[in-house]
This record gives sequence, C-alpha cells and structure tokens, in this order.
Amino acid sequence: MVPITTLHYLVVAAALFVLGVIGVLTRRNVVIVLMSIELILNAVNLNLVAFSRMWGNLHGQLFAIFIVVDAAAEAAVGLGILIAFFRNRETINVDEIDLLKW
Amino acid sequence: MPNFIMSYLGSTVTPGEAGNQFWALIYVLIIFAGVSVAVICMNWIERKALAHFQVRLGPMRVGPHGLLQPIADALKLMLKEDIIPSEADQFVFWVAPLIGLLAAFTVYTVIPFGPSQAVSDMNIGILFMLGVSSLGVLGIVVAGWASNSHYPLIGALRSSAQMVSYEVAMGLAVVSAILMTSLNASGTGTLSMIGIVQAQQQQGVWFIFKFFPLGLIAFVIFAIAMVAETNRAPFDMAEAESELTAGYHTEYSGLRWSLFMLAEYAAMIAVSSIAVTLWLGGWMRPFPNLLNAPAWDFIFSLFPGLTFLGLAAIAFVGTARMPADSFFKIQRIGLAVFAALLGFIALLLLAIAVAGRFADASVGARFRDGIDYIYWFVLKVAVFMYLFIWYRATWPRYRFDQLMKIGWKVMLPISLGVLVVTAIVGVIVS
Amino acid sequence: MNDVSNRALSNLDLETPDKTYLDSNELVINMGPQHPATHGVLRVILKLDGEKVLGTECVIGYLHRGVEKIAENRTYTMFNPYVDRMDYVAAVSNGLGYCEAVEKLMNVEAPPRAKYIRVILTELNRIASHQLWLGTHALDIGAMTPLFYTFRDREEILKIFERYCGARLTTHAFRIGGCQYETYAGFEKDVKNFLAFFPPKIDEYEALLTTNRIWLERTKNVGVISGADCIALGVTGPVLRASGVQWDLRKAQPYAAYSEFDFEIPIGTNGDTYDRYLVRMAEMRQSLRIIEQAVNGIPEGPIMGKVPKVIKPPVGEIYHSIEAPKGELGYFIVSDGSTQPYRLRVRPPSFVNLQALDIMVRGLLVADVVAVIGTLDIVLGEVDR
Amino acid sequence: MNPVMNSALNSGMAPVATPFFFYMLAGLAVIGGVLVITRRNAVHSALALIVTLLAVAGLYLMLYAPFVAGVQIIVYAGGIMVLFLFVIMLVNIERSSKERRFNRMWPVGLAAACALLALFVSAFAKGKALFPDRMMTLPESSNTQQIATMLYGEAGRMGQYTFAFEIASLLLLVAILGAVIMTKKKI
Repeated sequence: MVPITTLHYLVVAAALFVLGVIGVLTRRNVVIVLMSIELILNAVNLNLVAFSRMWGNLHGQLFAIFIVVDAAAEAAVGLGILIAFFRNRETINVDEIDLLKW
Repeated sequence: MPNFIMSYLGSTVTPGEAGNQFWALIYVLIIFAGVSVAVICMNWIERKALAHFQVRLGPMRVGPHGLLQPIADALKLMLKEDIIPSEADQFVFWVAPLIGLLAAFTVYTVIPFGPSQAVSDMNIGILFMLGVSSLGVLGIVVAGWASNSHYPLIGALRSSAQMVSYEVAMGLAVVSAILMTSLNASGTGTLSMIGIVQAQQQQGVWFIFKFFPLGLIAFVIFAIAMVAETNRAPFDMAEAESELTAGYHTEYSGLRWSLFMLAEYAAMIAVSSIAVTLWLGGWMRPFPNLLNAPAWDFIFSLFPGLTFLGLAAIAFVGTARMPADSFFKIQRIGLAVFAALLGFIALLLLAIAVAGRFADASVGARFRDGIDYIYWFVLKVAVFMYLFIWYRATWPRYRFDQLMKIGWKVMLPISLGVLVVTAIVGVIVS
Repeated sequence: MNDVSNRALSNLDLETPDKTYLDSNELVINMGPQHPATHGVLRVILKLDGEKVLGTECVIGYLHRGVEKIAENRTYTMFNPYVDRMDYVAAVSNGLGYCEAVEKLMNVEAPPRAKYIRVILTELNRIASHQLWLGTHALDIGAMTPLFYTFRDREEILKIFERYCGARLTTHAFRIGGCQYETYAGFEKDVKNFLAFFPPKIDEYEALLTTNRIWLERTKNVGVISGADCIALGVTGPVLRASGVQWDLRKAQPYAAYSEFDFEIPIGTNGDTYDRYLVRMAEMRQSLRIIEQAVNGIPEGPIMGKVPKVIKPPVGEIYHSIEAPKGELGYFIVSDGSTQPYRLRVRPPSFVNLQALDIMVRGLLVADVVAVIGTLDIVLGEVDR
Repeated sequence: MNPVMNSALNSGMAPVATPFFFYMLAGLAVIGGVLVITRRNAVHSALALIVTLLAVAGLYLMLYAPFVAGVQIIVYAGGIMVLFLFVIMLVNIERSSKERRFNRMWPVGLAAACALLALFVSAFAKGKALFPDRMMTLPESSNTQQIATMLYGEAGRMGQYTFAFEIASLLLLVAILGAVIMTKKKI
C-alpha cells in the first residue's frame, strides 16, 4: 500500500469541503445548510491539522481549535436566528426566507 | 505463540502503551464481560437494597434470595417481542440504543483499574472520557425523537437540556482537579487518567482533601452533576415515571429496552470511576505512602480475600436461616453452593496474597498487586453505586426548571469559583 | 369572584393567552387514562407550550358504573354495599353518610354506642385514606419510600376492619339504624394499640418529607388556590381548609357523635400543595385524638335503633352530608314512600374538587400537574361513580 | 519478551498511521458527508454528520493531534450536534420532509461546486510538489502541554496566541448573548 501522506488528508478534506458546498448551495432546509457549513469547517480543520503534522509544529492544531470555537459560536447564533425565524414565519426553507423586512 | 502471550506479563505499562494489540483485545473482552456482570449484580443489589429501604423483601422467588432474578429478567427480555411502532422512524429507532451503549462502553478503554490495568493510557484520557460519555445523550435524544410520540419527545428534550447544562459544571469541577495534578516539582499537569492517580500518589494526598475544602467542594459538585448526567433520581427527569410514563424509552420493549438499561448502569459505573480516579485516589489503597512497608502491603493484600470470605459467611448464614421445609431444599442447596463458590474465590485470593508475599517472582507479585489495585478501585466505585441507590430511595424528584436553576445558578458559579480559587492557591503554593 | 367562576366555566376553552406570536411548540398531550400518575383512569388533555401548561381538560367517566341509577332499582338496604364502591379507599365514610341520610329521612336515630363505633371506624378510615394519599402523592413527586411506609402502617387499620366486619376495603360496616356487628372482643385493645403505635409513624413520614429541601421546592407555591376560589368552585375538605377557610362539617353541622369530642380543625394559610400536605398530616393527628376520646368514652348499650325489617321511608326528600376524608360527601335522596329510592344523588367530594385542577395548574409545568392531581386526592371510583 | 515487543515498549508508542485505518476513517467521513447532504430527514442528516465528525476525530488522532480530537468529540459531537438535534425537534419538520429536498437553483449550485472540485483537482495535480512527502512525528505525550504553552505562554511571558484566545472568548460571549436574545419570545 502507498504510505499515507499529507496529500491523502488533503484529498479527504477537499471531498468534505465540496460536499459541504453542494449542501449549502442546493438544500432548502436551513438546518441542513447549517450542518453543511459545519462540514466545510471540518474540512478546513482537517487541512490545518494535516499541515501541522507536515511542518512539525502545532500552529495548525491551534488554528483548528480556534475554528472549533468559531463553529460553536456560529451554530449557536445560526440556530438562534433559525428559531426566531421559525417562530415568526413557520418555515425553515431558504427559498422562502426572501424578505428583508415584513 | 506462548512466548507472544507471555511477553506482556510482567510489564508495567498498559497494553495500549506497549502497543500489544493481543493483550489490549483480551483486556477489552475482560472489561466488557466484567462490566456486564457488574451491571447484572448492580441490578440485583439495587432491587434488594431498595426493597430493604422500603420494608419489603425484594425478589425472593427466582433462586435463593432472588439471586437468579437478573438472569431470569435478561432471558425474559431477550425472548420478548421487539416492537417497533409503525409510525416510528425505523432505522433511527433501531440504532438509538446502540449509540447509548457504545458511548457507555467506549469510556471503559481509559478507566485505570491499576497502573497497568487499563486498556490504554491515553494522554487526553479525561478529555476523551468526558467527550465520549457526553455522546450518550445522543442515543437518548434520538430515541425520543424516533419514537414519534409525545412523552418520549419531552423526555428526550428534557434529558438533552439537562445533560448539556450539567456537563458544564462537571467539566469545570474536573478542570480544578486537573489543575491540582500540576502541583509537582516539574510543574506539568496531566490529562491522563493513570497520570492523575500517580499525581495523587506523588503529592501524598487524595485530591478530595487537597486544599481543604476546595477539593471537597469540587468533588461534591462533580458528585451531584454525575447523578444528573446519568439521569438518576433525584434528577431522573428524562424517565420520570409519574410524569412521562417512562420518558425516552416509553415505546421501547424487550432487548432494545434492556440495552438502554445496560447503557444507563454502565454509564453510572463509568462516571463513578471518573470520580474515584480524580478525587479518591483511584486504585490506591488507604495510606499508600504512610504504611508502605512490605508487611503493610501484605496486610492490605489480604483484604480482597477477606471480603469474599465475609460474603461467603453471609451466604452460609443465609443458608442456615432458610426454613427447614423440604420445599426450600433446592434453594438451600443452591445458596450453599453459591456460598462455597464465594469461599473458594476467597481462599484463592488469600492464596495469591500469601504467594505474592513469599514468592518474589515478578509475575506473581504483579498479579497480587493487580488484584489489590482492582479490589480497591472496585470497592470505591461500589460505594458510589450504593449512594445512587440510596438517593433513589430517599429523595423526591426535582422539577425540570428547578433542576436547570440549580445547574446554572448554583453549580456553575460555585464550580467556577472553586476553579479560580484553586488556581490562585496553586500559584501561591508552588 | 365572578371572574373566578368564569375562568372555571371556560374550562374547555383552551385558547393560548398570548396570540402575538405563532407559537412554534404548542403541544397537546393526552395524559391518561393509562398513566401511572393519574390515580386510576383519569384522562387529562394538556395543552403545553414546551413544558408550560396552557390549559387542561379533564375527561372522566372511564369508571362510570351508574351507581345513582342502580340505587333506583335496589331497596335501601340492598343499596348499602354499593356506596362502598365509590370512594373505595374510604368505604366506611361512604357507608356512614348513606346510613345517616336514610336514618334522617326515616326520622330514627342510631343509639349512642353505635354512634361511637361509627366515629371510631370512620376516623380510622380517614387515617387510612390520608395514608394512601400521602404514599401516592409522594410517589408522584418522586419519593418512592413513603408509599411503602404508609402501606405498612395502613395494614394495622385494615386488620382492625377485618376483625370487625370481615372485609378490609369495601367494609359495609354500618346498617341503617346503627351497626350490624357488636365490637369483637379486644376491639378496644386493638384500637388503643394503634393509638400508641401510630404517632411515631407520622413522625417518620414527616422526617422523610416535611423539611426535605426537594419536597419543599416541589410543593411550596405549587397549585395555589385561594379560599375565595375554593368557595366559588365548591371545593371542600383539606383543599379548602389549606386555603385558610375553617370549614369542617364535623364542627359546622355535627353528625354522629362528633359534637361530644374535643378536636381542632387544622387550617393552612397559602393554599399551596405544601399546606395541603401539612393540613392532612395534622388531620391524622386530630383523628387520633378523636379516636382516643371515643374509645375511652364508649358507652354500653344497644347498637341498633328502632328500625322496621323493611325499610320504607315516608314520602319526602333529604340532603345529608358528612366530612369524608376528601371533603363534603353528600347524599340527596328523594323517597316516594316505596322500598326503593325514587332518586338518589351523591355529591362526591373528588368530583367537585377535580374542577379546581384547571385553575390550579395553569402556568405550571407538567411535573406540577402530577403533583396537583395527587394533592387534590381524587379517587376515580368516586368521580365517575 | 520478544524483540518486537521490546522495541515497541521502548519507542513508547507504536506508529498509528496505518493505511487501513486511514482509508476506513476517510471512507466513513466521506460517506457520512454524502448522507448529510442527501437525506430528506434532518435527523438522519444530523446522525450522518455525527459519524463524519467522529471519523474526522479519528483522523486527528492519526495526525498526532489528540487534544484537537478530544475537543472535536466534546464540542462538536457532544455539544453542537446535541444543539442541532434539539433545534430540529423544536421546529416542526413534518411539513418540510414532504417537500422538495433541493431548492430551485440546485443545478447552478451543483455546477459551482463541481467547478470548485475541478479547481481542487487541478491544484492538487499541478501543485503536488508543494506538499512534500514528509510526515513529522509530533511529540504526542506532551501535545496538550505544548498547545497550552502556545496559548497561555510560560514563565510569565505571554503566549503567541494569548490575545487571539481572549478575542475568541469574547466572540463566544457575544454569541451566547446573541443566541439568548434571539430565542427569547419577548425582548
């Protein structure tokens, strides 16, 4: 078998990233769009940690931790907006969320 | 092959650390079997102890003093029809108990029953443990949702909110214990479960007594949070029988229901193990530094055998006290055999203790020590398990909003305060 | 007051109080009739916002046996055992109420000794009923152990019943005009033994609950109902007294031999679940006081009054009520002069008290609904009849 | 004791980066990702995402990043995903589960994603030399300590990332406040 190199991890990360982008661009359900964003963030994290190992220092891992913090904040605020929106409009479909004001 | 098997004996590190997959697998199997047996014992003890708290007898019919009751129950549950409601989400309903069970059992890979009596010594041990045990909530939430019924859904919502909020206080209490591990000469702490116990050994004090009362407060917070975390009384909101019939597992039956029970009890043992490891000196016997002469080692190594001897004596007294009616003949014989079995184990343990004292072979001594470590660890965990039963017999149930109020407005500030004060005291001391 | 009765009447109107938002998580839950905490077959339809109760609707009748209709087809004597099946945890009280109502209709009076026996047995039954209430109420709130303690001690009372009349639950202890059975040898001793045995047990219950932090948090300020609301809804018994209204038929309209005994009516102040708990605990102690006086002063004499073999009350109607453990238990009997009642109507305390459930639980949580059902102390046999 | 065992004991840790585990975890992650974006039911998506997250945590372990793996399990799988499931249960999805899964613009979105994929492929194909084949063996046992040193500094010196860390905590605080205010019914 081929030894596992950084590129292998990058390919996995790229696949996850593209999947996330597809989810964000095509799904209607906001919850799944938010989950796809988590997928994208994870792909980035995987890249960072792989690079961290490639260069032999921990900066990449640190950045990954910061991104996890970011993801937690994003999920909290995103889901908060979602609940507030659902309470007012009773829908969680992105293409019905098209008014700037009502 | 014998060489391969023997290679690990006499080693002083865990099989995971030694990279020995064979022994790691053996350890995993032993732990899996041990935890399952412990859950079965716990089931019997809980029913018996609870019954005696409540002036009842508890199970008495299946086997002498109901000793075979858990086995009969397990058989019954396995043979029962596995009902999946037609409106339920079939796949998720099917997979939910497995999530909980997997999370509860995965935790055991890092629980240190002794300095080398663990599957692996992860250097993020406690982090891994908190993380994996928090996955158990997923099984509950998903089970409640998949049942497609109101009571399970409310139970699932309650338990998810409850577990997430108590995890915060729990984590902070754990951090204050981890801070204490760094108060040694080199100034580096550790997250490894084995390292935490060794730190207590080096500092010569269980962390519950460290910086009295700081360690005690953190321990109490953890002890409360772990009851909430495992959904046990008085925090058993998620399965509150009188309110939600059975909470998240209302729609479950048979084997799948018993998996939930197994997961719940396994999780109880797991969180108790965390508490024992962090604050009560893990596998260490009382006063390991003060009374460290070989003679003391020998005396303390007699304890496992004596405990089993005591249990055997209780069983023998029970045999003698059974009615002399011929109707009870089989039960009497059964109990006598059980007592003899306990006595045999006791003699075996005593023989090992004596052999370990006089035959100084490394493998033999290590075996003796291993039994010693496991005994003290299990004893400490057993105290917690008894407390779980005691809580259940004594207290009414909290209401959901009160539970959240306690979690966020009482436990969280106190644990934060303890963390800060511990850090300050630690800096001053070092 | 008017506002209160309006609220009680608009029981079925489960409108959301605030309509400014389309509420995302309004949930309608069917609690019962198969539910561990609805004390039998009560069905409560809860409308919830998350866990907050917006409104309730009680659906009753799952245990309806047509007791009042049966009465029209039975002679007065034959109907006597049926009343035991209404509030089956306080069968003696039911029988007392019925027998006294028929006696009043016929203008006969039970002899003093019969009255004393009636008081002793009824008060013992009150204690048994309160014990059952305490056990199940505590179990609803999550404390398992008191249930088993109360059942252990209730057994002593049931033993006395069994020795007296042969039955433990549906006793059928009294006859129209007095008692059928003379007390058995050792009755007084048994009762006195119980008087000595029971006070420490009450202390035991109280040690488990009265100052328990969790119990206090679960019961204080839960299910509050004011005295005025109680009166408007016709709520009686310990629920009414816990709201600060000193109304006890044993004092207000003394029946049997109650006017001869010295006892107090415990009342509460806040009308919350904790006060109802305290009132019932105090009532148990007061019952012991009554029993003690009765058993010490029990007169000799006949136990049956002068009643004909065939009971044929004169034409007329009568309403007689007694203080059952759960509240005012009334019998309204219309007689057409035949051997069977023309119409018999029971005023069951549980049925009337259940009306208060809705206004007591609005705005509380699901867990409190269970606590409030427990504290109302309803027996579905009596609600549905 | 045989020599193999001995060497494993001496080196402290056997190499964990075996191809088998890599392919298994990578496969799980990608399959989970595919399920996330294709499932009709949001709870199924969430479960698939949990599988992906755990697989990625396993990959972190293989990259000698145990602390990041632990954080991933605690924060993502134990925290964020529970939040997601909670919200999915709060919002009624019965209606949306019967509707179209994808929005009207889905061909455009798919095309854009494909373009991105092509970009990645070309970047990896052409710039392979940029990613050297070396894989450092990071000191695993002191991973947490080193991360802590970089975050908090040591011996009275500020760490490299202390300021960023504080900013991140501020971000979290703001996020908490925002979430609380937005989910409140009446402000």
